[in-house]
Amino acid sequence: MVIVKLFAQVRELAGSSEIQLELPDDARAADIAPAIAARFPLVARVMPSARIAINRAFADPDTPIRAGDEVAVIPPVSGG
Amino acid sequence: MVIVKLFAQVRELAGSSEIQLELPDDARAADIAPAIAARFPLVARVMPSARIAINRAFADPDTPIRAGDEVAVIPPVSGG
Amino acid sequence: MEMIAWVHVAPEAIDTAAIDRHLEDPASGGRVLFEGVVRDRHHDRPVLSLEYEAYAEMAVEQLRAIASTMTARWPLRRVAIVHRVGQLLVGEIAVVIGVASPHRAEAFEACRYGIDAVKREVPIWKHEHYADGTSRWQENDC
Amino acid sequence: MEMIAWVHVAPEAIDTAAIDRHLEDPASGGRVLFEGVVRDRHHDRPVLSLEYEAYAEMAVEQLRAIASTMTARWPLRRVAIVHRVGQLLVGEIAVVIGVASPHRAEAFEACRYGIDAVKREVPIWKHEHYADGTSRWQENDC
Repeated sequence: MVIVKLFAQVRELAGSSEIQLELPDDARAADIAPAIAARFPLVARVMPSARIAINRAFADPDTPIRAGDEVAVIPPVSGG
Repeated sequence: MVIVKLFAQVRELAGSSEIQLELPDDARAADIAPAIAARFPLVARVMPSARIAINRAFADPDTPIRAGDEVAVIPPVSGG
Repeated sequence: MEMIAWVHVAPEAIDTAAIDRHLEDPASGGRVLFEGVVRDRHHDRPVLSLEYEAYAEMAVEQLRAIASTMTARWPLRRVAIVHRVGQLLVGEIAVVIGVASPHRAEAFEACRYGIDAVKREVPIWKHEHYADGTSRWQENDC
Repeated sequence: MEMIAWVHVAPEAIDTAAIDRHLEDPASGGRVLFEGVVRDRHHDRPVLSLEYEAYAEMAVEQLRAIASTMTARWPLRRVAIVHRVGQLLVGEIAVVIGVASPHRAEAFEACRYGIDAVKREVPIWKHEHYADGTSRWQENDC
């Protein structure tokens, strides 16, 4: 089980700033978006433009997710 | 007769911040440097790198000098 | 050796005097600063107010990484990157990138790189409230 | 319509807060500032102090012309160019170019143009005094 942090419009659409996902042991960053979309249909349309961060760094799609990792969904940023 | 303002190393080499030059009636900006060099031999070597300003704007060599014009010698600048 | 890079993310008004002090360095002839300010409109829509939301822990790490890239790529003596979060009013400063360098060309290039990287790589989101009562999460196009 | 460009040449310490106030504009999302600071060395020679001499009347007119070129060439909302003259100490600010614009790319380009033009076209001269007792009139190579 992985805790995933949500921000901005993803957080609003999901109605929560943190969700728990059940993922297989060999899950990778690319598995996060479909798992969220399955549980939160409203969020599905914004996931294609979001990036995944693992342990506070942007992750490649094939980066493995390990127990205890800090996982976050990063929708398009607008700082500056 | 024209009053010419001098600055920085030109002023120091001439020993004055203003000099008076006798110039012909049809004098142009290009006539300033040789007239100064003739009267102030120490200044001669720095005149080739200097620009002439007439009425607070950089002048072309053939810009005429009229009575009452504000003429200045502008050695290489180093502001900023 | 003094600290070269200073990064900060916080809800308080940005302390520009502290940034100036951080950039002070007798060997640097040029300082370039970019200040991003809350505008009164987005395209043609009047903006009343906005909030910046941040993934603060990651934002700080991303700012540190940007500052490290800047000091590695250009011969800089000082870098400061400060981003404000929370509610801001029109005219308030949201972000400052400051660079001190012996030569000005490097200072301009590095500062420009810095703000572009902040707008691309730092998990901070702007939520704008418009005069017509609507609001929107913005996205940087860069 | 508020005054867009403000130029100033004077011996007093540069009032950076006044420059910030001049650049305030609700339609400008970005401000870029260049600050030129007295360095502690020229190449390898330690600099103790220096003076800036100016042909003040022409310097102000040249600054006005530079500011006009900047506002004609880029869509700027505010420009400030302030140059100090007289004796300065290491670390003091000699010149500030500030630009406010709706978009940052223009602000960076215009500010860079401004400082380059100041160094090339404004009748101001720097006389440096070195630790070994000598002094020299500098020349910008630009």
